[in-house]
Amino acid sequence: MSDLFQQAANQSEMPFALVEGEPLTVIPQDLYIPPDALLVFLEAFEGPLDLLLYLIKRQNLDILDIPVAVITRQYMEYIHMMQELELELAAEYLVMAAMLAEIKSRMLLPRPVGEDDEDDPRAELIRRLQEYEQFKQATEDLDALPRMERDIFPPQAELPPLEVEIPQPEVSIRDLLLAFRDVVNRAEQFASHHIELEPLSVRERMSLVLQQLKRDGYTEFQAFFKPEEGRMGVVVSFLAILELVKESMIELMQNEPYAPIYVKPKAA
Amino acid sequence: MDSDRLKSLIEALIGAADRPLSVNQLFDLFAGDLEQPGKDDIRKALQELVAETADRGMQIKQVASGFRLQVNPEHAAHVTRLFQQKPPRYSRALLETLALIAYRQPITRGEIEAIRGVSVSSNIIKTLQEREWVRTLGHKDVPGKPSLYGTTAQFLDYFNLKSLNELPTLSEIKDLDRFHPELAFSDDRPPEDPAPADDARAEEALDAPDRREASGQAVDTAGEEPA
Amino acid sequence: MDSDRLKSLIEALIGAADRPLSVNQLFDLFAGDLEQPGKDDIRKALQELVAETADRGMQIKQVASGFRLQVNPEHAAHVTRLFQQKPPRYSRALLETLALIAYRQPITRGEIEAIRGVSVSSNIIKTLQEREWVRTLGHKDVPGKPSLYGTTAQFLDYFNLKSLNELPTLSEIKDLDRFHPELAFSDDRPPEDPAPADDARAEEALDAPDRREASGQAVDTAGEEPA
Repeated sequence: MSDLFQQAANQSEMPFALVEGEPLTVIPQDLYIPPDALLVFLEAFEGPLDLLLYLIKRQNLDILDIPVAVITRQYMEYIHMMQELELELAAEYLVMAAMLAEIKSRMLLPRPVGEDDEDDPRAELIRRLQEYEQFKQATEDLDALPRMERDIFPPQAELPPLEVEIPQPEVSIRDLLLAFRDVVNRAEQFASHHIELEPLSVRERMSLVLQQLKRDGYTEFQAFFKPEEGRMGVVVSFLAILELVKESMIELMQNEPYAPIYVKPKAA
Repeated sequence: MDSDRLKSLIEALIGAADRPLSVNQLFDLFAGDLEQPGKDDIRKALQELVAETADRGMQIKQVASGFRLQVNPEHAAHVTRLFQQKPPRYSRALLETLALIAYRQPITRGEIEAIRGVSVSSNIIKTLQEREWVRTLGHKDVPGKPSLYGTTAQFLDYFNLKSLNELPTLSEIKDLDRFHPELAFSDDRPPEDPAPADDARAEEALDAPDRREASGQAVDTAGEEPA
Repeated sequence: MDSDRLKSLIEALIGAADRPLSVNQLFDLFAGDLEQPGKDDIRKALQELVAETADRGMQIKQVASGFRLQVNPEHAAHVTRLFQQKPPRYSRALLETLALIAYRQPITRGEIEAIRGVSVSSNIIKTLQEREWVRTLGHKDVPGKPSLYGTTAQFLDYFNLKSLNELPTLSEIKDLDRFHPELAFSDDRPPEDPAPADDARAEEALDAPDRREASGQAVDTAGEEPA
């Protein structure tokens, strides 16, 4: 009886090959398969689920009705083959082997009456196989879509002569101020470079004084003070000139006491 | 501006651009014109161009990020004769990962691995991100805060799609309990044998020839059941 | 092969090729086809394509070495706009240099380098001078007679300032940044800023009154300080 069942099971498998008209469903023991070829074959699987799906499909079986014992036996044969070939076996394959063994043993236990189907020990495996099969199909569909570089190409069109101008960069005052803050913060890290900041009106006036000297050359001291600017303006001008003298940017000249004072750029 | 001239101008702009152009981008390109077309004029012209060029060798096609001029993919076999270089090939692992991200986004790497049953190499995720097909959408609020991945407009552009809706539909997943488990179950087990059977016996029972018939019935029943 | 399909194929080949294709080259590309078109078929198809596409945005055009796809030159003015580049960005080094010249003028390059701790490239100074934001005020009477740099009226105009006095002091910069990290100074942007009116800007606009107050205060404070 046992032989009979075995035979029937074998017949349900798809044959590997036809030899002299006879379907061959079991690899002959003495058949030599070059290890390289087997390697390619085994590496074609994306993982244990992929291998299981292959084993199921090969026998035209429905995922929903997996004969766990058969599949487990075949699965283990592949695992042994991989181990014998000393292939680096991903841990996931062994985890699946353990899962199959567990399902098989649970299938053998008697079940209390009235138990609902969620307790089918195969349920989780079936769910995973179906889900994987679904995405295996989705991958094939995705691969079949027309895609750039393989099916779709951009035009290689000749352009008419174009005159393109590059605009100037835009700067916001915020960027400018933050840059200033950062550079000062950085400089303050070094004790030797403590930066003293004069009021900006004085620095600005220093520039204006230099500008005026650059334009007019030798200039009378009085010319830098404008009464209409008020006391504040006069103070700012005075501070600016003192600072410029201190920094050796200008020179003050007076021929004799009480004579007019002149200002001239120092490096000129 | 008459509609033929607008169509000609739009075709020139799309043909000269090195990226798909959206209606808004096209609209902006006409800014300052004396006869500036409205967005509706542009949309109408685009619709006509897409329809008119559908069978041409160079077609205007709408993809996710706008409209582009492309060589009609039907002619790919002839067109590839022009090129020496083979198109890049992508591994099945990469495509499976991409498919999972496309259909299941937002999805974590762990979730992808759970479905594929194998680990996903960092290289695959990196390649997908470098191609700008996949990006991180955020982080899942579970321990480790894993990245949540999703696809980009460039992914859709690459696969000639306007939106994710245009992806091929997923095959259906059949419900286990609709298949009347008792039937399939009972003959997976040695019938009327409550004693623990040894391995050999169990295998025999599983391979029993009448099992196929039994499950055939089960399927039939399931087919009627939802009614 | 019917003539419409041949025309479509030829258009695809010409559109995909990165060089003009001659009749002979096209003929060779059909080699091995079941319905291989003759050279006369190809010539006729080309003639029709050239005629049909003459007014289109993308036209098939005969040039010395064969036939090519080209953007209709009549549309050059519009196509130019596609390549109108976004303004480039200035480097951090340039902004720091400009800020130091604004706050510490008249200042030499050596002094800028001493504060920044790194050398200042001649390009930066040149760019700032070409932009007419910075000019030479004179030369410092130290060995080497280095140039003294200061800002210009154009600099003030660009940043919408009446005088340097309107620039906030350093402590104000730090404070404003602390209290309004997002908003500080953003409405001091040059008014001619042609940035697109996107959502972010719309939000900024809503926040404008607050911001104006904040920077108004800053200016007032700055105005009082020299006293």
